[in-house]
Amino acid sequence: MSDNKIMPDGAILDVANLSVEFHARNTVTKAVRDVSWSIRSGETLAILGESGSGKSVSASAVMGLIDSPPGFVTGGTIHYRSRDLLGMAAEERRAISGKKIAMIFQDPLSHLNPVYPIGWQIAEVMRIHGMEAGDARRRALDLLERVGIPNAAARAGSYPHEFSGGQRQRVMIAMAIALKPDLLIADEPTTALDVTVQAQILRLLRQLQKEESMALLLITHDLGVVAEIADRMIVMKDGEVVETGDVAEVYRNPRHAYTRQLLAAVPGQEPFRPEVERSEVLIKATALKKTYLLSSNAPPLNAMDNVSFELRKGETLGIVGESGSGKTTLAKTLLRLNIPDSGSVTYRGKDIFSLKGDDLFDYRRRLQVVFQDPTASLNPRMSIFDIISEPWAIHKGVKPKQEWAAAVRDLLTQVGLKPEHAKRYPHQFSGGQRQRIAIARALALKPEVILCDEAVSALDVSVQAQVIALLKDLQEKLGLSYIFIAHDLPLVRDFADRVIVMRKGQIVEQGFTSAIFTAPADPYTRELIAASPEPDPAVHRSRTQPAANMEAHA
Amino acid sequence: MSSKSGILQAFAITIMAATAPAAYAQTASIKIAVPVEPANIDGCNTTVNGINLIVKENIVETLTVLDPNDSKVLPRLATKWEDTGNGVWRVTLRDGVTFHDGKPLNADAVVKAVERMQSTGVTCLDRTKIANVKLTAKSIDDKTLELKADPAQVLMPVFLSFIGVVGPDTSPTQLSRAPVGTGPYQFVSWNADGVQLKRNDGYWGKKPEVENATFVFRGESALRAAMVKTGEADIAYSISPQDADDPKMDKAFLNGETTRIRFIMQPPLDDIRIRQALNLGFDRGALVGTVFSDEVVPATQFILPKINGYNPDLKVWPYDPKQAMKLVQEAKTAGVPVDRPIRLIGRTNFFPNQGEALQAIQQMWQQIGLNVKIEMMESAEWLKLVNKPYPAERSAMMIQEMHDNNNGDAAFTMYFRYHSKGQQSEMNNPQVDGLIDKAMAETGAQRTKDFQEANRIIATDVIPAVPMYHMVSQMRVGPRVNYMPNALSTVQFELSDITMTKK
Amino acid sequence: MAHQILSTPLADAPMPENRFKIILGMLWRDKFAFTATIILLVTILSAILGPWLFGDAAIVMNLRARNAPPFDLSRGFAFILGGDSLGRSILARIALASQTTMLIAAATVFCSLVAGTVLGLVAGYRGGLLGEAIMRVTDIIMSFPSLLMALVILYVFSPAISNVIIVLAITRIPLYLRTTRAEVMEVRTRMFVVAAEVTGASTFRLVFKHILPIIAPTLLTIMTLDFAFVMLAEASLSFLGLGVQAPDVTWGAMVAEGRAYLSKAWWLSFWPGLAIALVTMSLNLLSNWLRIATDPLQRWRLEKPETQNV
Amino acid sequence: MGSYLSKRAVWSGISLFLLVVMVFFMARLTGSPADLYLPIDAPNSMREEFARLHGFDQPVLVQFFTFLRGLVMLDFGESLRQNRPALALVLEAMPTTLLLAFYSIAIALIVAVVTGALAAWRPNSIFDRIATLLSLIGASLPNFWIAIVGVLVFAVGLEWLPTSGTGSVAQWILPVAVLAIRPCGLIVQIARSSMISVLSAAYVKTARAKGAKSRRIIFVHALRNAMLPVITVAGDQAAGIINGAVIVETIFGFPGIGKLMIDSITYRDFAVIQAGVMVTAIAIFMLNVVIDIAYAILDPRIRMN
Repeated sequence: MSDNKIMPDGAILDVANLSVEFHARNTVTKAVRDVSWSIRSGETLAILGESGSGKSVSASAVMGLIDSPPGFVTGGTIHYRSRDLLGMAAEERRAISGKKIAMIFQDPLSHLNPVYPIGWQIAEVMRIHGMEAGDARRRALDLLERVGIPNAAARAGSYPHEFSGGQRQRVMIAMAIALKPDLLIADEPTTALDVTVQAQILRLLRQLQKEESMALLLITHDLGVVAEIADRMIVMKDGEVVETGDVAEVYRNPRHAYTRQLLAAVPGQEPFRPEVERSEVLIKATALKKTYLLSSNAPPLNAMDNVSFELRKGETLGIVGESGSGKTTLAKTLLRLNIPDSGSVTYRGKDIFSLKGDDLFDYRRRLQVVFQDPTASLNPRMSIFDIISEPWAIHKGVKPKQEWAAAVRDLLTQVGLKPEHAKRYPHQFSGGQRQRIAIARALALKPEVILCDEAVSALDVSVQAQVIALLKDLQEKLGLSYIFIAHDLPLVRDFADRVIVMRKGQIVEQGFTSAIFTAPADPYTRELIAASPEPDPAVHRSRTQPAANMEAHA
Repeated sequence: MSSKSGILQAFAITIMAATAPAAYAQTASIKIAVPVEPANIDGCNTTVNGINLIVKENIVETLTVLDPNDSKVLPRLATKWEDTGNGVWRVTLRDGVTFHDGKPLNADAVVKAVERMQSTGVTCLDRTKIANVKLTAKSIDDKTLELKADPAQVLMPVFLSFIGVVGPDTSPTQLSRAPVGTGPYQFVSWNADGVQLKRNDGYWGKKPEVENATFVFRGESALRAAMVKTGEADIAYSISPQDADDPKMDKAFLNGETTRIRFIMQPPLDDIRIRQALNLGFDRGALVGTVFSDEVVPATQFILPKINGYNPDLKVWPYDPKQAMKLVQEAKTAGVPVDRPIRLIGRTNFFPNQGEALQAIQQMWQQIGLNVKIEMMESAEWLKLVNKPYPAERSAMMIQEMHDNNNGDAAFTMYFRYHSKGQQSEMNNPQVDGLIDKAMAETGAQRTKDFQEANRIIATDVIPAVPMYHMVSQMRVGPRVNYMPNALSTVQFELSDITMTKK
Repeated sequence: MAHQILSTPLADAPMPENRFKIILGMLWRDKFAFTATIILLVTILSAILGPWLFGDAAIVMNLRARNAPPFDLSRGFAFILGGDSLGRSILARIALASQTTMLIAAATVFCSLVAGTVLGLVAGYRGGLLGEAIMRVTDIIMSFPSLLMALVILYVFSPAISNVIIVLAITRIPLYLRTTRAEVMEVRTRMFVVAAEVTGASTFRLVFKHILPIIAPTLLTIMTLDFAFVMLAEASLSFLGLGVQAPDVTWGAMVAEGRAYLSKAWWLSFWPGLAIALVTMSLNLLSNWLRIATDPLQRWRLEKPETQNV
Repeated sequence: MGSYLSKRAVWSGISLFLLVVMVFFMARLTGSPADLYLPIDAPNSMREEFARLHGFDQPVLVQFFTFLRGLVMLDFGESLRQNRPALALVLEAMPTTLLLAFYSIAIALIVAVVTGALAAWRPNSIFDRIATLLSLIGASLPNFWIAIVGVLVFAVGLEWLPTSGTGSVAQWILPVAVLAIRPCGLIVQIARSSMISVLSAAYVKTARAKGAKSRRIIFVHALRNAMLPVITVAGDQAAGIINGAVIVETIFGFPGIGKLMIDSITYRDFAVIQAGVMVTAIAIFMLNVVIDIAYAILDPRIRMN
């Protein structure tokens, strides 16, 4: 009987020859193919892979979260402490979920129920598994304190939207460890978080794991995260395991070509761009200031405070900062979606806020934008042709209608897509491809400046590298200037000529990239650089100390 | 016992109480379902539909009443009346009558009631019946008074049946919702459960059987019928023919209403051949027992046979579509614009199955070659068409009308409808005018003869309308009570006439 | 593009020459929508051909066939559903009434949809004082007794079907207006709208090209449910004499007339009631289908399976 | 909250005023009450006298200012038909209607939300199909039809319930059921589609990962999130009932606002129409405030704004 399966040495969970398929009416996607791995008590195992590699599907299979239909486990077994998880009754499975095996997710905001207080949500997991309400409530407070939510008693009654991203993930963790599970599955737990917060969360996970001697299964696309926390790692690609082994070993000595490719694509490894003084000023921002009044009894929020900079023709200006640093407000201001309280922005000497009629139309044409989320920024009901040709429909006279088809084909080729893709709709593309489409749309009007607002943040590393390469290529060919807004420092390091570091609405430092990264003047810049995960485990271990310090005053 | 089960029990008891019609079986209490809740139940509105059923002769009595069968004037609160000349009538009141509030009925009380009815401080609708007459009441002694009509009225005894004697303390400026009278029943309450009356044990006359009566108001005929069927009510008024499916309970009676379709004499209706054709082309028999109850009677004139002045010699128009078509053809040849559309105006919620009747009639008329279009109107709009002053320009129209004359004399119909000065008259016939004027001042056989002659001229020479039917009402009477509706049951519903079935 | 999994099918297949065929195929694959379409087609056909098919059967009265029971073929096929209170064929009258019914319902829904959507777009997109004012006007419409409105319109204009449409349309505006406004306020903050805005798209373009298509499915669903409501509301207007006038007839009016005979001849109001319910359901099912068929993300559900290796 | 309410009150006040003014003038376009109030054979002299007595002989603007003067004192004048203060009549009728609306919407909500939620749990299952079918039928049946069939079946046929009246609990069952059917059908539809989208939300996955049972996931986690559109529709339907459950009130003999209004409109009892519109509008405005508060209670994110 499978229930008496002999587990591999010390393993608490064993996945053997697992295959999972998703059935749509037209297609069958083999998301996971013949995958085997196991995890021992107290161990941290990382599953590394990019979108579509099947890394999350195997975790969902362990938790029994695959919706069936359309998903089907078509082969293999999953054993938890010699009990077959796939074969057991739903009731039995539920007794394990949340109690013995718990899970935390990416994007804690959407994974926490928005309408219940977090204290209630933490207590719920204990109540489901039979704990008395009062006990559960008291323990929830303990847990909140444990995961580092200050003033837990008061905050337990607050709702998820009232917390910051990092705090929400702490709440998720509190929920997951409430019943001291044997195994904690963390699915991209830090992906949407700021670097400094990411460092804290990872530290917390490591610490809890040690104290509770849980096994931690970490699912991520980020090599830096793996290096920072994992003991062993599995690399997945297209539903299959391509590499497995000790983390340090894999980094030092990748066997599979894909692993090597991944390692090579990690940003932050290229030489700095040369320091070139460019003279032609395109955009000049002077003393921008913007405050928001959130409510009558809270102090006003300084979204931009005395922000001044210049963008010169042909350069890439990196703007770096964490959430709340004001970089989004700045982007909106440049796009004229926001009017600043004071200060000015000029484009080729003309004040953009007093532009009217044709001049404004012209500015709209010269400055194009690529947003962070390519899914959201493409109208789901328009075909790629309609999306890319829309700027011409708006700016009539730029291109006669009969040339549109050819021009769309050219642009698609230019951004590395196929001309026949024009007929498709956005959902039929991968994230990277969608971002290419967004870039093609931005290029349609032959702009001078493209504002990239976190344009590659949501993409896989290898795709990031490709998109950056594309942007660089276009810059060379077309003489474009970029304003490159990002929270990911290594990316900026590779791509930007000059960098602006922002914090709480203010510019704390700006200068050439090499100068900022090699000799940061401001302590905040230093913290940022230090918190950024380092994909080399060796380098990482040497840096552990400063990251720990940061948490104290974060 | 926990409070929860207590509530449940209370709930169960309420349901049982509500579902058990036997709850009031022990006392002689009855419930009457009528279609419309009245606006008030004032004793000076005894001629108004809906109010009369509750008030008239139950709570508030009139000085005289009419015999339902032959419209003869009978004494009620007045025992004697005589014409003393010059329009003055001397009325003697019944002895030993007291109002529900204990006040005695005397001449002063009647004078007060007459004055209240005539005052402009409160709109008493009974005044409509004697609208152009000024009544002055003067008390002679405790039980005698003089009523002076200006101009003099030969129908004064009938007028006395319009005068509801309300209690002397009744407000002179407010219509009453809690009337005080001398009748066999006194008002108890009026609320969401309807209007409740109880037997007046100090009544001067015969003690009625029914002790308590409740009037409830339900707009839907099917529902009223169902209420009697389930025992929730004992009598239901105005059951439409299709709901009157139980011969044991349902009783049809001529209700005094007569229907007709009035002509607006514009081309082509100004041509008598067309008017004849419309009468000949209407198969009156077809609607009897189908759209209408089989008790309705095809009419020859606008008043019922029991009314003084009814001409019994007139014949119902035969159904002769061939002749009708011939007449239309003749008119057409003579240049009458017979193709011109003629509007057939109906009024919504007039009487049951009216819409169907009009559609059937319209089709009959289409078949004789006339272009008739139905238009249903809301009452206010309809009223604008039927009353003078008429709009300056009128197209050819036929207007559905219904009229009740329950007052025994043709005068209440003739002047208003047929005299050239009548408010709803389309006629301008000097001969008819003369006969009406003459008859109005006459009494006895001559009066009858003149009215009959006027009706003959109207029906045969002028043809101002298509007479339809003398209508019937259907009443459903439950097994607990005995009640036989009479010709006045829709205007004067005496609870005293009801007896309880003996077990 | 070294590695990417497109789990959705590629629409690279050559564009089939016949669009109609594709749509038909997509309909065929949703059996409910297919049935619904047939019912609606029959309704439309009967609206067009009914008078011709049944001749005078809908108008000619035959008091002997008064309330003739259904499923009795002795009077001919036209009386399969029975006869009404004037002995006319109910089947023929339903066919005749489908014309007026559809006209009133479609025109009402269309007018209130257009007016409500436009005002809702303004209120949601412009906001501010104008938006607030528009919302307060809807409050007024919602609290205004519709019967009084019907009377006023009847008195101001002469009686006509258009009056019925005006009255009903005005009372239905707030529904579309409120929905549109709420949706617009959400959709206008979406990234692709912002993207078009910063490219210089005019307000007109933003609204009609980007915002409206996104909220259209919601409006479509409301529309289909409202269709039924309008048919019923028209019935209560007829009941008060403010609706359509004979010889015009609607299903609602037929139900209203037939209600007097419910205890004796249920079929008088049952069949037209069934017609209303069937059309409502069909529209609802079809709108569900349409919602899927017009959504590029969902459309595959209705497309021809290429590989069926399940 | 306070500023929200006061802003709301100001706007509502303006709307109310406009509404009453509109009703005032529009009602006067629909003919004279004298014609309708007096019997058909009333002579013109009596009609004129009636108009004089009630001030209808005055120019409309004069009537309007008289009306405004009264309005300030909350005096809507007297009902022509009943000779009683119009406002008192309306306030007497209002509770019945409000109770009818409350019971029927509450019942519709409970039944429909549970049905809709269960239907959404397994879309296209047999249960879902049947629920959808029934709800669509419910949404497309005329009130008066259901009412009469209900009486014929439950009162006459089965003798389970009384036909009509207002006195006892049993007498409320049929009218409330009749009024609840259409909202119920609509809410099933709305609740179902709202639940389907909520059930695919990420936090539902979290709940499953916690080991929660299906029932808990549906009724604790998903339902509250799916309630906003449901509340909107329920509110709309409640407003509809407050604004005129005419047919049900007339058939079952409920002395509510719908019946009062239709009678007043038929008889052009202007004072009652005006008072009725004012009071129902206030009730509807207050209902909207209640809905907004319900939003805020259901969804803490809305409380911020």
